[in-house]
Amino acid sequence: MNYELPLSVEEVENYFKEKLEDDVNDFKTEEIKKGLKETGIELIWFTVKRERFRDAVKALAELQTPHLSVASGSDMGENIELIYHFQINYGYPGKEISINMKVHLPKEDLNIPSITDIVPGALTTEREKQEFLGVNVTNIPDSRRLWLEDDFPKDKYPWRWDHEGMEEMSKYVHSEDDETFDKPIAKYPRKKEIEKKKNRQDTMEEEKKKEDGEPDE
Amino acid sequence: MDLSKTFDKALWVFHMNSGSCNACDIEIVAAITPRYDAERFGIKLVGSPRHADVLLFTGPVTTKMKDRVLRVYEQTPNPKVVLIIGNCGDTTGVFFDSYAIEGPIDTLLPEDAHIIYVNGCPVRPENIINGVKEAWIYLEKLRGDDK
Amino acid sequence: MSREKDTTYEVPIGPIHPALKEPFLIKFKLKGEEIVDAEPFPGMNHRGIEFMGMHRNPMEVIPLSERICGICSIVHQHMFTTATEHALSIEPTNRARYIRTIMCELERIHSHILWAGVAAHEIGFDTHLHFTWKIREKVMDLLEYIAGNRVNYSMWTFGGVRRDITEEMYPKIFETLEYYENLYEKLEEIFLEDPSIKLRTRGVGVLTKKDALELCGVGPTVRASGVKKDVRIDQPYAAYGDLDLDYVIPSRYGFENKGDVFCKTVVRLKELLQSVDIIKKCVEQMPEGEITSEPKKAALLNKLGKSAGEGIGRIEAPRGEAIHYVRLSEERDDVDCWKIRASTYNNLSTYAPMFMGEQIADIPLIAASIDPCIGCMDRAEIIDINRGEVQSYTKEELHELSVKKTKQITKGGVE
Amino acid sequence: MNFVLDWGIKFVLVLLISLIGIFLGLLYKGFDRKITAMMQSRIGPPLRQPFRDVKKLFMKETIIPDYAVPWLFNYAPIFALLPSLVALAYLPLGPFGPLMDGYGDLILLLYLLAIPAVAMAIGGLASGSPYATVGAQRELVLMMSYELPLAIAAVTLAYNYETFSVGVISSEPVWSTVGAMGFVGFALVLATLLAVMPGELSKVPFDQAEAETELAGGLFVEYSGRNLALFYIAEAVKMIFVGALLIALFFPYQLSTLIDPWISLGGPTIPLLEMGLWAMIADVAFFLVKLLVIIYVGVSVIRVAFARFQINKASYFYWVPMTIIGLLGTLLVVLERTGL
Amino acid sequence: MTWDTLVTNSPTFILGIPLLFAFLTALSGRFSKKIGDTLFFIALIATAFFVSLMSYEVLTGESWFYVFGAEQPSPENIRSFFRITFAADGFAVLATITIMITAVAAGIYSYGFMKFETGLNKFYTLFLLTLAGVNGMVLTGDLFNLFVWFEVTSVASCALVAFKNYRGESVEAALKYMILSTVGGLVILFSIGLLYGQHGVLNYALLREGITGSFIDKLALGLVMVILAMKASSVPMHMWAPDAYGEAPGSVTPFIAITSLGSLFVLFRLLFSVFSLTVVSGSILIILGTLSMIIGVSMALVQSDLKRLIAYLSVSQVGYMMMAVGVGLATLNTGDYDSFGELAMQGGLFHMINDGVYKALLFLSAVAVVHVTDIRSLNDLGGLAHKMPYVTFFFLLGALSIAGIPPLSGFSSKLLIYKSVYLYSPILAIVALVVSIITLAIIGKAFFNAFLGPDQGLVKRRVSKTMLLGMGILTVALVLFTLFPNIVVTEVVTPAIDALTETFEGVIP
Amino acid sequence: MPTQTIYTLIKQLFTKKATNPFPVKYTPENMHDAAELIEKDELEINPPVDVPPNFRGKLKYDIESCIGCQLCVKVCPSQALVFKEDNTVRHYVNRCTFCGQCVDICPTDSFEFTDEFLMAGPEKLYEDLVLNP
Ligand code: SF4
Ligand code: SF4
Ligand code: SF4
Ligand code: SF4
Ligand code: SF4
Ligand code: SF4
Ligand code: SF4
Ligand code: SF4
Repeated sequence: MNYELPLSVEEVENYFKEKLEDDVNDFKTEEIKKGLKETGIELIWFTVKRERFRDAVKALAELQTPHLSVASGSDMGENIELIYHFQINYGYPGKEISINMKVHLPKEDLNIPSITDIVPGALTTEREKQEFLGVNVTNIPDSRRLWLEDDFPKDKYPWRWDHEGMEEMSKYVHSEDDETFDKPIAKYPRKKEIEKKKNRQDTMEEEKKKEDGEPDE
Repeated sequence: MDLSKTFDKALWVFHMNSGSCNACDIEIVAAITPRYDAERFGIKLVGSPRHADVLLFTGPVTTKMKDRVLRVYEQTPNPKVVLIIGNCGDTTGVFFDSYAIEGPIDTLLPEDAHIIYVNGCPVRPENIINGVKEAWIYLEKLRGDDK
Repeated sequence: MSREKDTTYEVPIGPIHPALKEPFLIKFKLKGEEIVDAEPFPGMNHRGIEFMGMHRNPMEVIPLSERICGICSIVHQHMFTTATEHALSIEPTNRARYIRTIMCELERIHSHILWAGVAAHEIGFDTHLHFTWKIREKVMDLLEYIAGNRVNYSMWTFGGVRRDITEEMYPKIFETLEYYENLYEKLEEIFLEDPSIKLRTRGVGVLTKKDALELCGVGPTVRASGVKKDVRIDQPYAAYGDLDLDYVIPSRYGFENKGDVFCKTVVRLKELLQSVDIIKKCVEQMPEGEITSEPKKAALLNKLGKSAGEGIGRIEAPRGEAIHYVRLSEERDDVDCWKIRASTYNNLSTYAPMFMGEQIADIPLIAASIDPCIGCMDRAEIIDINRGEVQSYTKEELHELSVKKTKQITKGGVE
Repeated sequence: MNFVLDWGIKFVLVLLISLIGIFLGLLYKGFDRKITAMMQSRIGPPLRQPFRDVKKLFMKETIIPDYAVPWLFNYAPIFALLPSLVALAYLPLGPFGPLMDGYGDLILLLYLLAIPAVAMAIGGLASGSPYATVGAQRELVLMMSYELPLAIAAVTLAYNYETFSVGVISSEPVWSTVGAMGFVGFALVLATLLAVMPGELSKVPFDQAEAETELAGGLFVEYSGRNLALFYIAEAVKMIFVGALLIALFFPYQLSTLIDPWISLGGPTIPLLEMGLWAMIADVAFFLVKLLVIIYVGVSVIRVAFARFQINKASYFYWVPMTIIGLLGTLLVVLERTGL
Repeated sequence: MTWDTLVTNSPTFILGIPLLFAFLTALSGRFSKKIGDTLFFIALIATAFFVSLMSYEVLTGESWFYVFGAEQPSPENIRSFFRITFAADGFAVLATITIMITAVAAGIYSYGFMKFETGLNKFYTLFLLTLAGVNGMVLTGDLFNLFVWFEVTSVASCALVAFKNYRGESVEAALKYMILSTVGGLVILFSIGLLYGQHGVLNYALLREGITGSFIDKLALGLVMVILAMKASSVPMHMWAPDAYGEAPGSVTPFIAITSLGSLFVLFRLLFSVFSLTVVSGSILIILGTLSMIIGVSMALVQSDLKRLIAYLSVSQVGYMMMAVGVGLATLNTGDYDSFGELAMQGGLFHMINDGVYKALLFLSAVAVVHVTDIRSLNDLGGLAHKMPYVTFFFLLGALSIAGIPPLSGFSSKLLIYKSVYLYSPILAIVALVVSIITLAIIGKAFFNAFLGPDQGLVKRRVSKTMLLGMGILTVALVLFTLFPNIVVTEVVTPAIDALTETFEGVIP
Repeated sequence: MPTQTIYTLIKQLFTKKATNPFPVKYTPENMHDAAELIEKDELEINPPVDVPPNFRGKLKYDIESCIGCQLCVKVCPSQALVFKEDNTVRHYVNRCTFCGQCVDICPTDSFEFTDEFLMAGPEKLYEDLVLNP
């Protein structure tokens, strides 16, 4: 089939099914209508097998320079789900489609190939996934820490739910309150401008009320 | 510390964001622009802590900024006053339970630091000027000028 | 003189630097006055907001999300609420959509004016900083009038907004819009015609269209290079679908799509005008009705704790596309997964091609040209797409590079 | 003995002039800040703000950074200030002729103008900060740049009067020594000098060396307290110096002589100075007004109406357009003098 | 031997003592190092003594001619006499003083500097030979004699350049220098031949009478001028200088500079005393001088080697002198001479003596830097001020002086130049002013690179006391010139000018 | 030449300034004296720029009407509200984000915004900053 921009949701779905056959599944398309004119926006979600993930991105890159918004990731219990949020059809008013590719990584084997060679802008988000989820991005050109400081514990990942220890690491600055609460110190001599201002406003309001009181009609 | 009267009337200010949400920071900039014009009190934003008399700290101090906050404090010549702008600098405010927060700022600074807290989230530019005014009063008290 | 020195030396700009209002570190390698290499280390500001959000309930997250960044605090609120609405299939009312649009555009006005002022300040033109910020106060007043505070508006809630824009507010809105329409000419005169500004902005910090596309840049930064990307048009949210908008790119106004700072200025100024139009239209078309579809807060709180789903909020912030991904689960009251992606996150990688070969004097201006907001950023890499490889340095290499002339930086320098 | 007495008196007078110079410098700096603020639609600081700033800076701790070379770091501010103060003694100030005359004058003044820049550069370099280093390099580059048009202007004037003595040059306004062509020539020379003025004083658009947004204060990043105050004063005095120099070279008019045909300002004659009291007061006031105008035109307005140039463009500005204008002026003057 | 005899014969001693001791130190190598050192210092001090003796006599009394060989020439036998004439006049005094200050400083400095080198006695010999040669060049009043001294200087200084002959670059530089010098000597010999053939005399005074400005005269003059200008490292024949300066053993670098200065002295003497206005106009000198100034300074702009940088700066300083003296020459015998020509001459010659001092100071402190760190490139240096405060101070003083910062001596002489040449042509003054400022910037930058910044631990050894003393002597001289420029100008420079413009008038020595 | 700019600037020199001279135009000699004078109403101060009618300033807490339902505590993003054993809440002004979620959710409208926003002082916790301590 010949795919020409702008694609429709069905075309996108077909395109991926054609290219990757059984390795993509769980297609879910959404259309959300917004505003008075009920203009719809379209999203498409699907899962791709990790082994074919790069092929999927490559396939996407054949259509249009892919715009990778971000990759989000979450701990789903037994596996970790990465969602790559791509956009396609940008530049065509109202036609843009969000393509959300999900990849599931089992907790025992958290490897995912890097796509920085296809989408140079993906590096930031890949590095981020490494440090926050403990995912290992293979062939990543730069695997340094991105956000966390260098001496952040190596085995702690803030976005994982199966980890002990993040709770201790995060300070609970406000928590000591009820028991250890000291009386606040004596009132610091404040100046009068606030009251003054209040008075001024009150008088203004009164005036206004007076004005309002006189019915217009 | 030698705090003559002139000191409060020529305050040079160094602004440092240690992880705030920028709202207070833009309000600080707003305070020097025409509507509020802090320069009429001799307040001047300077580019180096070495020139500063007043440090405006905002933000709950992220882990990565902690050392720099302290360094800036040390680099500033005495006498100096710290103005903590915004609730997130004062108590860490809305960012109270993160692994990446070291604050609040006043717990990091030495005991004898002169700190004025300016509350608000964000603080209005007038409140920043008000904070400077409080700093004056504070300094006058320190000197014993308040009778 | 200095140009003849053939060794390069390193100057770190930031994280505390007058040109950057937020903590943000870029290390520059210089040859004389010329930049031969730049590596940004953003993210001094990492507060772990996503982590905090994942430990609070959605209602608590709304004010938190607005404090990701206070420059245009509506953006993250908007995205978080729309993402959650998407996840739970809550429909905001149409009136709320219009109010949201108005607020977004008001914020765009304030943000672009702010940017213009900062850019002028970076090139040492404080007069225009004062001028632009003076006129910015007008929209700040209006925002305060509508939302009750100058920054951090707290307007959003699930299913709508929390404050209405009523008839009696219209005069003030129209007055403000008129004020900007009248001043627009003057702004254009200052920023597009003043010779000394032109001298500083023309041909500086060029981003080619190819680079812009490959590096996934967003917002005015890439529109100045002629890339047509604008979520408001591509994938309309709020009430944007009802307004016929067109991409603001320089070639539409008879300029070349060069991608330099000048073009970025053009784009931002023209967007300012576009925003004024949008607000006018919105106010005129605003439908009657409730401002929120979920007026009962306590019930809503209950509902949020019990439902599950995932959703995306994606909007065009003043600095470009930004996106939130939210997942809620039934077991936990708190947000299950929250991913924030602000505009600067993507735009930072466009620094590399923009900085190469420019002068120190242009650093602040170019840095400001993407209108960086560092709140959610930590570090980015310089990607040299000409060579197709990522220029990254190990710590050792970096250290070695800075042994000589930069010993002072590690300790004595004012950072 | 006479010699000693003579020099003693001169020394006291130089001291006096220095004090007056510092006072005026700070006052005019206050004026500059105030008027700048007003042009930006702000209220601005009170006129006395610079005095407060200086007083405060003197009170502050003076930090010497670890990487600095202490003696150079500490002496640089003094050497930035002294030349400007000394230079004032070589300039006619209002009704008073130059205190010291006949020591090379204009050339000496040019050098005295250059020394503060060098002292600042050395001080900046001695502080060991990378920002200061870049700043100092820029200062040197800038100095090399504006010195060319400056030299052209000075030599043209000297050529016209056949002397470098400022005393002689200021005794007769240039405009009346030449015909139409020379007049135009000198107008061009004046234009170059006005363009050099902000460069000399490191004001926008030529404040690259201390560009706050680029270099966090550049040369002065590491300076604090007393040293910074000295630099601050030096800058202020330099402003007076450059202003007074321009007045001496191009507008040495005295109010009393200007209005003499109509009103004669007599008043009791002051011994030693041999001039009428009222005339002197009028002339001093007139001088201050001229200074005000020069600073307003040459510093304040330019400062608010321009953006900072990039350093290479600033160099270009001085080396090419300004040099050409200056040389054109010289050419016209030479043509007129040689009678062609 | 009475005092008078000593005085009258002082030129002989000035030349003879170094020659004799050169021989002695060479011999002393067989015995002990101590003896060599002692002899060397005796020679230096004795020579200095006689220089001061001669200077005192000339400046307070009369100049005289010291003649070897036939006592009283008469117009008839003049052509056949074998005579060597030395002119002990104001100009010679100026030149020898300049040379001696540097020589003494460099000698003392070398003692500390070369302590650990082998074959020090050879070094002493060469040093003394060069000293004798240069002094001979400036004292002589006879062309052939000039050639002899020229050759002595060349050979000795070539050997000095190659002294550290275990270094390849030294030998290469020495070779270049050697070739140039030899060719130079031959060319001088050739032009001497030309002149002798024409006029049958070589004595300056007699030559001057004979010279008519024929083509041959002009050719001879041109050739001599070219060679001397080359030795003086004027543009466009300045290429050799940076190499030689860069490669010579540290302590003699200023001495090589002094041979250049010596050549310049000789050049001026020849131009004024022999050829005078009959053949040459000052404009050539002015043009060469201006070019030297500009090219020297712009080449210095791109140097990263400290010594080469100073070498190029010295090229541009030579330009000042040539320009100023050129203006003097150009206006000689016209009304302008009185109005500004003489002033220009004063400036030019005063600048020479100043230049001799501050250049030596700069070279010596630069050498000290290289000696201490083993680093020559400015890019690698830094932070020396922390460990070497004295050297920093000396360098700064020299630097400010070369840049002509008031009130240092460099300013006084440059001031005289500015104040005069603008009347000749305003452009010259502008160029001079601007070059001066650029010099300031360059030297300021060099100063920063080498001395300022954080301490980088580059200092490997200490600067010995004698080295400091050597620099100290120069500093004292510099300070004296700074404090009493008027005295120097009236007492030393003016007689020199008088000697240049008036001597040999009607006298046949 | 940026003549237009210069013209505007010179015009602004003479037009009314945009500055709101809060609290006084220039620094007074002694703040304390000035403050006292203000208190005695002998010195006029310039009020801040007017706040809009429903400005979100410092909160006002009506302890009487509170029923202790804790809904506000649940929605407070910064834990500025702490539930006390006596069935009331303590409010820390210096933690508050002034988001107003508590105002919205409170079934009895015990919380209310005031338009006070001038809060600064040298102590971290003084009475003004804690409601119902
Ligand atoms: S106090 Fe509030 S508004 Fe201010 S920086 Fe902190 S979070 Fe932002
Ligand atoms: S676009 Fe930038 S400034 Fe605006 S809210 Fe987002 S992060 Fe903040
Ligand atoms: S108890 Fe249930 S019904 Fe009542 S307000 Fe709360 S959520 Fe709503
Ligand atoms: S990028 Fe900056 S401005 Fe934008 S949301 Fe993040 S912090 Fe705020
Ligand atoms: S970078 Fe992301 S995780 Fe870090 S504070 Fe910002 S939003 Fe939160
Ligand atoms: S509204 Fe009534 S039922 Fe609901 S929490 Fe409050 S007191 Fe309880
Ligand atoms: S306004 Fe917001 S932050 Fe403040 S107490 Fe209420 S809910 Fe908490
Ligand atoms: S929601 Fe209202 S009634 Fe309930 S605890 Fe809070 S303040 Fe009291």
